[in-house]
Amino acid sequence: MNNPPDVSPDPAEHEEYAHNVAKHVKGYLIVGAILLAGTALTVALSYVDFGNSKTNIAVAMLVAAIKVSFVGAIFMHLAAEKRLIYRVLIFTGVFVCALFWLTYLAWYNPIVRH
Amino acid sequence: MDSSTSLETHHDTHHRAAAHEEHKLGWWRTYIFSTDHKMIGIQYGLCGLIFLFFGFSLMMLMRWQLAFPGQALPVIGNALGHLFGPGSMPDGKMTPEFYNSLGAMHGTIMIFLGIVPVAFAAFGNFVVPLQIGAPDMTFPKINAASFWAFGVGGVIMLTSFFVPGGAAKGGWTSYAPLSVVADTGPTFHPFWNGQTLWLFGFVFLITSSLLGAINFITTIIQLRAKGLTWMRLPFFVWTQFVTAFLLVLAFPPLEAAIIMQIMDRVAATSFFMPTGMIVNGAPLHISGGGSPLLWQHLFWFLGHPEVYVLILPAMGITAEILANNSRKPLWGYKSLVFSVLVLGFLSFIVWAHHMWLTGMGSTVSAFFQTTTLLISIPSVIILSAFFISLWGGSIRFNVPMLFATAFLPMFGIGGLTGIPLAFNSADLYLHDTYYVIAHFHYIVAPGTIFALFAGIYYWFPKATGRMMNEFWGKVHFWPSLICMNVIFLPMFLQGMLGMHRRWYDGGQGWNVAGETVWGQTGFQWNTWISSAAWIMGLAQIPFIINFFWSIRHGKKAKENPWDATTLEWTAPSPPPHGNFLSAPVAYRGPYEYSLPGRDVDFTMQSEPIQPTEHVRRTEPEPEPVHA
Amino acid sequence: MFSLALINEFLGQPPNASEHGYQIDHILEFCHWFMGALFVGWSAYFIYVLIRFRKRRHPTADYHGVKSGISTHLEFSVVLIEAVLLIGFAIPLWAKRVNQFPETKDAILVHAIGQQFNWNFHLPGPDGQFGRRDVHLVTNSNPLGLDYNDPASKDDIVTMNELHVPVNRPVIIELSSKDVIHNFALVHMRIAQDAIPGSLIPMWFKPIKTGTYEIICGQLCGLGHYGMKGTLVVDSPADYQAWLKERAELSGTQAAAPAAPKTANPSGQPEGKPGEPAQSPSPSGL
Amino acid sequence: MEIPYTVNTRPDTGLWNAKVGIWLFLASEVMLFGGLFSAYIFLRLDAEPGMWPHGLLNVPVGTMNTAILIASSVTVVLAWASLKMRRFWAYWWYMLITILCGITFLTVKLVYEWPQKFDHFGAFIKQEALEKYEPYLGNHHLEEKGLAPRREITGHLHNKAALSDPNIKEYDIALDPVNADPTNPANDRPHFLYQPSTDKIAKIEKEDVEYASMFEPRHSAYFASYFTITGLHGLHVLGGVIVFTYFWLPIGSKLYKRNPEHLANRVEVVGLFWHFVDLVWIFVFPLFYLL
Ligand code: HEA
Ligand code: HEA
Ligand code: CUA
Ligand SMILES: [Cu+2]
Repeated sequence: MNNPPDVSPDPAEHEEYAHNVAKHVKGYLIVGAILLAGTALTVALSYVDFGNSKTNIAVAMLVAAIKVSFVGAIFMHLAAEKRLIYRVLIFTGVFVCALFWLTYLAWYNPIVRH
Repeated sequence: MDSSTSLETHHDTHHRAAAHEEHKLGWWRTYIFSTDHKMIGIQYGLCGLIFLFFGFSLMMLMRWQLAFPGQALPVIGNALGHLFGPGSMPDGKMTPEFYNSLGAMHGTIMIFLGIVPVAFAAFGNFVVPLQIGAPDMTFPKINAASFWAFGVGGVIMLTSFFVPGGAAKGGWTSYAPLSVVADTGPTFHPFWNGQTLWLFGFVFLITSSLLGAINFITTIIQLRAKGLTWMRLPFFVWTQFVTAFLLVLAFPPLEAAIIMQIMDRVAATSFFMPTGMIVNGAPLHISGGGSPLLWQHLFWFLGHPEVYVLILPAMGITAEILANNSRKPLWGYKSLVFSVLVLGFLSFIVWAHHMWLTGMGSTVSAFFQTTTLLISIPSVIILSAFFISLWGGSIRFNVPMLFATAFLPMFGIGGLTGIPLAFNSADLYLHDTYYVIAHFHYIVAPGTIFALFAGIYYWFPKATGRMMNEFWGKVHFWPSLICMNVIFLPMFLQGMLGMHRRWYDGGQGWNVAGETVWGQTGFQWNTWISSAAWIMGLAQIPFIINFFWSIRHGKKAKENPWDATTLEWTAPSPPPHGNFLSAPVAYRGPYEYSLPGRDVDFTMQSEPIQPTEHVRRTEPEPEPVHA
Repeated sequence: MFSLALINEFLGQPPNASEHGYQIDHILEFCHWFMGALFVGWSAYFIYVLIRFRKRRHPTADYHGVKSGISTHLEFSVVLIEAVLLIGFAIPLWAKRVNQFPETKDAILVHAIGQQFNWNFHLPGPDGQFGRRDVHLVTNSNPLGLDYNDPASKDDIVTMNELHVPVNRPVIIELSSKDVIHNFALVHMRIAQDAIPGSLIPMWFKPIKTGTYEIICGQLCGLGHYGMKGTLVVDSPADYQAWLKERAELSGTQAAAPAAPKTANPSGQPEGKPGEPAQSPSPSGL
Repeated sequence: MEIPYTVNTRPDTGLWNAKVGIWLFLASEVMLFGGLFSAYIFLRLDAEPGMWPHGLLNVPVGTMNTAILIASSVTVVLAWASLKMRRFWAYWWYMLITILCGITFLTVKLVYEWPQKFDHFGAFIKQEALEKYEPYLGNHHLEEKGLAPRREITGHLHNKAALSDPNIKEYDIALDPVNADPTNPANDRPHFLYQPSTDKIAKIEKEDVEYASMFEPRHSAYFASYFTITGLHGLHVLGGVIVFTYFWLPIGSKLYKRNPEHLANRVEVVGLFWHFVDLVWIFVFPLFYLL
């Protein structure tokens, strides 16, 4: 490739568009930094003794959940997405939870003889 | 509708020209590697029907063994023994391994290579874009990829019959640990064995379904014609929409389970194997620590929604044909739509009703019993609405209608017998007996298969431009109806006697099968059932001949041979690439039959509302367009 | 309840032989009557409609169709009946099955261990103690891996495919499996549970009729699944004592060997031997 | 008629086709990984004490890989933003970095992390022999502190032949620091840095071993899950890299010339997929490396 491909964006409309996106770039960098910090935090917290391993897991999952919500909200634009996509994701979320929760229940309610 | 929903894009002129070029596609691109939804639908349909017939043939073989256990199969027995290799049918006598292979593959093929491809992929591909007035699926290439993934999966499944040891033997449910220890050992190849191939085949089938389903949903959301609001969608489109969601969300957990089972078989992990197993008299050299029930949970998390995948499209087809041939609107359209949505939602949280006897305590089983009974309510509503729709109609009994009407009571019997299964204390008695076999076959065989036949007869003219023969259609219908019932009704009796499924000897060695009911012993009923199954095989011949003959020689069909109302009937028969000559617009609901004050008894969706028209109160409000 | 029972008998259900069995049968009967009513009602309607509204009889369709709310009532009654069956019968019944096991001292306690394709039974013997079992001790003559060095195992009774229990006493069976999943189904006792490797699932029933019954393996477990049959003998108390005595003598003399299987079932040669000739398609009866 | 809304949005949904498609695909991916994670969790909760290995993974390397993936997530979103602003070369560079990050991630995994495990050995001691190996296990010490017991002895296997040769009756293991000095409180919790095996050799009789294997998938439910989930995740990374490369090659610039918005849309779609892969890793990392 020699020269950058020549493009002529639609004048007025695109100006505004590009401007909008440019505004976000800084945000993306900040989120990247937060995520890195979060990673460091996870590692650090895993060496803190919270009493038992269940609590440790819960804490680590909490940090992970926060990180994930940043990725989702900012990188994947879920902070401002169309309604349709929210609906799809809400259903998915419900069913994943059902999978986890009900399997868990079934697992821990076996027939036992007293 | 405001003008912004217009289909026009600024590229339009350019693309028109491109579309023209595409007409000159070569034979391969048109018929084999096509990306046109109609051709893909037809490909799916043909392959699916062939698999359906193949799955049925496996069962006809098994029915010999069940009726005459241990006797050599006459005429073709020896040849089959050679075809399927040693260990299958030496001297024409079926071995238990081969019986188990046939059973597992019958279930797998019927469901995943027969019904799903025909009911969902074929009809969905062919009909849905036409019914919503779209030029094609949103992602034509992915659509083709979906078909080819299906093809690869099918070929792998078929190949597995011919590897040493034969095809998978663990039932279509492939319960671990049986499925993990099956087909292993010195006489089996570590990779080329039935069970491992079954797993790999499945990965492709799942991929195929996922790609297809994503495409369907996107198409229905994005490509509906102008004016075709959600509440104006034909019911068939709704059922496909919900079905696609079931596939997208329920298949992946099974895929996860399949991957784990592959690991268990190929990499010697023990996801599904507990510690301390003794197989063949020797402790297994595995790390253990896994759980057999994990497989069942993940399997049925798909397995139950899957059965609604088998029935919803059938309900959709039936709805179209009932409305068309009773010449009146479907009764309770809104409640139908609502019921389908509820059905889809609930189907995700009932799966453990297949696992009542796995040691489930009282809390969890109470939960799953409740949800299972709840899910029967929308089914009741749908079926009732169909029945009520007939009242006041002017019913034409053409072949599609015959099959569609037969669907109703057949599904009814199958559904009703699901009710005792839903109570774990009653299922305690019925679990894994022929009662269960009868329950679900009534739904999928005389139920779904009849709906598929109805759909084939109904949309055949759209796909080919020719009608299928009515007379031979009736010759197909009546014997099929009778045989189906002679096959499956006695199975309820066998189940009540206590005869269990997957019995290679048909119950011959069991006392419970020696008891008499309705004048025959449980075992003797097998002869009736098997004979009916073979006669039904014969009854399919008129259909097969009719089908292929009519493609070339059937009576020429007009655009709208059934005087139907939905958008697919405004396109030419067969529709060209791009489907419609001009973008269709919908002005009204899908089933405006016998609208008062008209001189014809059908009013197409694309017909604008006349100023003089007395607008029906029940006509659903058009949905507001939200940005 | 006698009249209700007819429908199950009509459909071929064999007579019940356990104390709780009639409750299982009742719920099945209710279901069948309920289904029958719906079926007959709708069928009558259906046939009527197909005849009454066929094109020749009724050339123009009525755009509006049914206006009454009858279907709502119908659906509501379906919900109601299902709710009654569920809350009134099914849930309490299951709770009784799995939460209220009889006291061990009143009951016969048996371990049933499935294997391809036999049922092994382990009874504690007079001392009421189960001997230790260990997978590493499993041999052909010691299919359960019973540790004969354990004092508790000295008087234990191990049988294959044959289980004796006395009539009118609760029997608790704890199920497990050596290899794959089996299902311990007693059709006449109206009871069944899975036998799953790695877990121990208890079930119980109280036989009220003496006799000989089949034990069915209800879960596909390999090529011999169809022949995995056991025999349940419900003895009178005297016969049971006699049987116990006979067994006790046997286990005294052959300390290290279990009682020989009485039935000639295909002895477990499971998956992995495809070349092996098939067993006789009908395993000999009792 | 041609397929509408491939580039511009449908007014009532506000979306173009591929955006709907990718989100549905991601929904299915959520269910896929959901299935795997639920399996992982239940196997773990069900595991008997001492059967779930701890602290065997290399935390710094894992942390580094996590950082690499996060960085690539940032660059891909910047690449997309550059396209939106019609700055092709910026896009090109960001994309290149993304691809390199992906490749680095995979390389670390395949060349370093996995082989390092295959080289490690562990033997689970039978319940009745635990006492005999107390010097390597330190269970009395653990019990005192109320910690979960150990049942496994790990390290570098000196006589590899022992794995297959039934005539060799024992395993010679160069012990890991944990087993070399089991009562040292520093060994109570997982190590942060990878520590090579000591030169202290233990002889373990096969008689006393319940189950032994290299750190392969078959070693335990833990490694089975680890290899399955990271393997599947790796395949996703590979897929992402391939598609990115496709758009980065001249094909991308051609499309850019023809219809820049279309390229931006495509990059957005693959970017969404990439973020999802990143998101899965955010859970994988603590679950497998740290806890
Ligand atoms: C398309 C397939 C399909 C459908 C729709 C259903 C529908 C239902 N199924 Fe079925 N089922 C299967 C396919 C299906 N099933 C399969 C394949 C298996 C076995 C899998 C295996 O183990 O291999 C199975 C097994 C199965 C079991 C497990 C049994 C066991 O293994 O022991 C249970 C238990 O609850 C159950 C319940 C139900 C219920 C409550 C419904 C309800 O949704 C039904 C609701 C419908 C109605 C209530 C009908 C209403 C009718 C009327 C109101 C009018 C009637 C009128 C006339 C007859 C004229 N099914
Ligand atoms: C969709 C699913 C489906 C369908 C349609 C069928 C259809 C049939 N099934 Fe099957 N069956 C299963 C799914 C299905 N089955 C499953 C899941 C099992 C359990 C497996 C297991 O235990 O694991 C099972 C098990 C099963 C058993 C029990 C075996 C055992 O437990 O040992 C029996 C016994 O009779 C049986 C019989 C039949 C019969 C006679 C039909 C007939 O109704 C078939 C009728 C078929 C046709 C009429 C096809 C016609 C097709 C054409 C005419 C195509 C023409 C072609 C062109 C035009 C190109 N089935
Ligand atoms: Cu054991 Cu079937
Ligand atoms: Cu179900």
